[in-house]
Amino acid sequence: MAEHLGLSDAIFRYVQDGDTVALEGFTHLIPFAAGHEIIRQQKRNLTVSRMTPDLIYDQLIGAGCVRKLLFSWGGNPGVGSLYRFRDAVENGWPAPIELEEHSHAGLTNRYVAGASGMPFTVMKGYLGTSLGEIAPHVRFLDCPFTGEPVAAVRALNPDTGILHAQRADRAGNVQVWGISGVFREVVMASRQVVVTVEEVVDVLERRPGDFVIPSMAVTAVCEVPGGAWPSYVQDHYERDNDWYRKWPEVSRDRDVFSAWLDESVMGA
Amino acid sequence: MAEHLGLSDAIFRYVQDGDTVALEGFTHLIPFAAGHEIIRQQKRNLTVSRMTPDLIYDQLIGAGCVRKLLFSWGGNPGVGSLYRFRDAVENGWPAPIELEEHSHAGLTNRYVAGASGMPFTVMKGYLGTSLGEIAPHVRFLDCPFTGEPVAAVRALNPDTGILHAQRADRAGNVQVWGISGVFREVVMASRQVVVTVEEVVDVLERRPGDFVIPSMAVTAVCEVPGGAWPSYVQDHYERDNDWYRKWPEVSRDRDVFSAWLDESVMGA
Amino acid sequence: MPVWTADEIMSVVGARLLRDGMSCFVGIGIPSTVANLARNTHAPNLFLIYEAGPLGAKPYRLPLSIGDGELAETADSVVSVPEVFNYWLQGGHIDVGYLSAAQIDRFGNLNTTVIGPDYNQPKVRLPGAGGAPEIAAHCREVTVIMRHAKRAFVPQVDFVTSVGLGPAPDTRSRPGFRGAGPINVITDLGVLKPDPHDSELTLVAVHPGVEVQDVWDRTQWPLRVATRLEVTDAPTSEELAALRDLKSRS
Amino acid sequence: MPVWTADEIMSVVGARLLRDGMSCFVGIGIPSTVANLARNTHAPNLFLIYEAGPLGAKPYRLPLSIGDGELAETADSVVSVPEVFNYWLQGGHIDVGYLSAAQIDRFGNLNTTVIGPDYNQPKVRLPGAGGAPEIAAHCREVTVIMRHAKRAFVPQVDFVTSVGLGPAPDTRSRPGFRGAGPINVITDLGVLKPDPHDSELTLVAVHPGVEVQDVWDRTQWPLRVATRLEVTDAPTSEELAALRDLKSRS
Repeated sequence: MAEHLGLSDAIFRYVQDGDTVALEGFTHLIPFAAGHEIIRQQKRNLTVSRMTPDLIYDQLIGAGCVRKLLFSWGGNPGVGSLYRFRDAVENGWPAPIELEEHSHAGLTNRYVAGASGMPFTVMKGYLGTSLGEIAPHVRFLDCPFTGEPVAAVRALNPDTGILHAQRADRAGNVQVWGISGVFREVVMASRQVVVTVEEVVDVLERRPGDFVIPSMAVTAVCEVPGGAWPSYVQDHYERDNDWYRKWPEVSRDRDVFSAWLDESVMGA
Repeated sequence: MAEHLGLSDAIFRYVQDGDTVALEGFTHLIPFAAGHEIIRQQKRNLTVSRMTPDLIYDQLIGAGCVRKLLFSWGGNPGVGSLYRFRDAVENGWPAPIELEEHSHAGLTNRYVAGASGMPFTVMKGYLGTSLGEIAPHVRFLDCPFTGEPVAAVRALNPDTGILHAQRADRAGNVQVWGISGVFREVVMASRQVVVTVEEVVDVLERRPGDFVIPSMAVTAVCEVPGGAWPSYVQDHYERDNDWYRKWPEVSRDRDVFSAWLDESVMGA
Repeated sequence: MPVWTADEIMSVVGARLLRDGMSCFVGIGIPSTVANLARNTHAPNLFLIYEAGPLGAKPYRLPLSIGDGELAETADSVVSVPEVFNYWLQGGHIDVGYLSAAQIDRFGNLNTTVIGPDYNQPKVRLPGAGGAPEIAAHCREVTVIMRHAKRAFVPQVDFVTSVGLGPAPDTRSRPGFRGAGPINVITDLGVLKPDPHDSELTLVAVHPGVEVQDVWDRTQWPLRVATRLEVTDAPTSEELAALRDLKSRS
Repeated sequence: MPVWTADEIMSVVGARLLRDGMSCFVGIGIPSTVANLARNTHAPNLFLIYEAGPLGAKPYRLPLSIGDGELAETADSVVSVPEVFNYWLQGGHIDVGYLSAAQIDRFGNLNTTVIGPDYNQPKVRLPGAGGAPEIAAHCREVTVIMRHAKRAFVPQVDFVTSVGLGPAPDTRSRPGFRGAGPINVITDLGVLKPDPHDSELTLVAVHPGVEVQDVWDRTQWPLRVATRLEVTDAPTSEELAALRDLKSRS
């Protein structure tokens, strides 16, 4: 059963140095506020997983929280590069990071296997690619029925999955609608689940295209209005595309980035 | 893109003698009218797949349409036996049928693998059971990462998936809500998909808990109000529990069953 | 003094094992009665999952079938069958499952498939596995509820539909099942639990008025009896009233 | 006489390849422009799938990001990312996919991962794979759209992110990919297609005003030229108007 907590309490309790954490949300519902709280609490040596690192992991990497990054597409969508990510990979600043790189389908299926309580699952992918040679949690098998080669991808079970949603009720049931990405899979695969929400309500009025995650599968719910900005929350606020377009200006230079971080995250 | 067809045309075109067909619907939305049309058109040597054969396959078996049955729970829920199924298995009447028997999870995952375009998928099951010894499309593998044993179940890709839903629009998009079982998986796994619906409407008003199957994934839509009776259609009609309770009376005896079939299905 | 039927004593004793807030995978028949009795009495926050997809169902009437409309309409959420089996059950989110069977053996293996030695020429063709093998494998614990009939309590089941606790010591660890298996067997005569040393089912309690000899008479193997055999607390009039109220609605 | 930019000629030529009723897996940038241009002109029933989950999206404005709200709001249905990749794409339901890359080689292999010979010490770190490897593997056919820059058209890519058509004849059949792979490469100079005999990319058309030498100058291998080299039809004023209208909204 989910407990209602303040964001700083939830991050303090459920993210420890060295943990594997997944802050997911596919363009929609990216848990920026929770990411900033991780930065403020100066968590270190995290293994962080996200299909699209996006600005949130660019910030975590630049702030020195990350030891290892699992990802499948590391750009600023429609804009260009993630400069803090590139600076860490290309120049080891502020510290070298280890990469575990997948295709979207591959990382998705690592979550699917984790959610399914299986040690692995199978897919048609990685075969013939250079990714198949470098990805550490991919092996190749032959189908026991047809002999066809398939890729086995290892289950990923984060210590803590961190997500943002539209609403929760007092009992901790969580309601989501719109693009949901791997929301369900991260909830089911993670040992602990922290969900920030736009609002806590008495009754979750169901609506088209929504789903509800029962409280039973959630560890902590934190009411954080605006917690996904500058990404968006359907029926609450739009994606701040201007801020995404402006991010290169903030992040390209180490000093400019560090000043922004001090002022806008650490000082917030 | 789905074509709107009459039920008899759809069954005539998309079910051939010897085909593998899946008429699914988990208690809810069982496509009885389509099953009766298969009986009227005297299709033969079908391989039929359903998690719960229910009355619909009891009828198809008793009518002599079935050569092989894939299933995972063959009872009359809350009532008792399926007598036509038992008579075929125990006494070969009206003809012997071959069984391929699974657990719910196993047959579900055969559909999941089929929907995923994979030759198989993996699960924790069958291990240690007698089912694992008799099921022909189950093999055991060791996880390439941990060495744990897992079961591989082979993909099932029916020639035709047949389903019932609440609504479709003129373009053939199909809307479903309530208990959906393996609806999506059968749609995605089948070479051809026939959906009977309660009503065809101009616009699918979305509603809580629903999903829409795009027309692109459907072959034929048939407007058949009441087409799931005596099972139920949420927000249209209730399950006819009295008829389920009465079914043993109709089906226990071969002659009584045959008379019922002639009058209520063949003569309808 | 209250009197009760076989189904009533099984339901009441079964319901007492459920603690509030547990997640419970519910089959039709007595399991559904047991879970809803507990929910209507001491465990109002019991989280019921039916295999058809309803999560957090709160039926007012007992359903006839596993997919009845009321289950979906009262649920917190309705998910697909693959999600139920792969994510919720295999994923390890369920505390307790209830099972019944046509045969149970001395190690809690269950048969719901065929009676007779030859699968292809069965004496009786039963409904089959359904969700039982995965409930037996993946729930943190399993309670078996069935009438104590002599033809049902056999030394070794004809067909292992759902895996119990033995005879081999690695019966559950070899396939990597995460659940503890059938740690309670409730019948209309008493309660059996596995011996901690070798997992053989042992009679640990009889219901009021039942003698050990009655249990032996209806068990095909020499059933062990616990040194300190308990007597089940009789169903209270509150328990029976709640149960009969629930049944009368259905 | 109309004039056009590099992106405009690529978008127009790309859109012409789409037939009404096709299902199209759409990435951000030019692929999204191409698909929506076709939808706004000759292919109103084009079925667009974005990797974030929208099925049948009908955006009025071009999205900046793959998961923009308008995609979900205008879609027939929004599904999870596992469903997109496992059921829709790997399941074989998509007719055509559009890809771009930082490098392409003579057999249509694509690199969007790293520039330089050492993965661990890259000269340039690119965004990575995203949905590209599965689009390349599973769509019935793939169209690559990218600017014809010399640094991009290389004999052999530094890193195979997405599998093309060779050099080995079993490059696609050995892994069992069901799609035909990159059968069209559209650049701002012309159109390349694989040679039917050995799958090497061959220049089959140049855009109006482009000479073969211009293409050779920007290709790092000795590019084959088809015996009957075509000249692309110039973008019509209707095509350019539709394209500019679409861009002006976004």
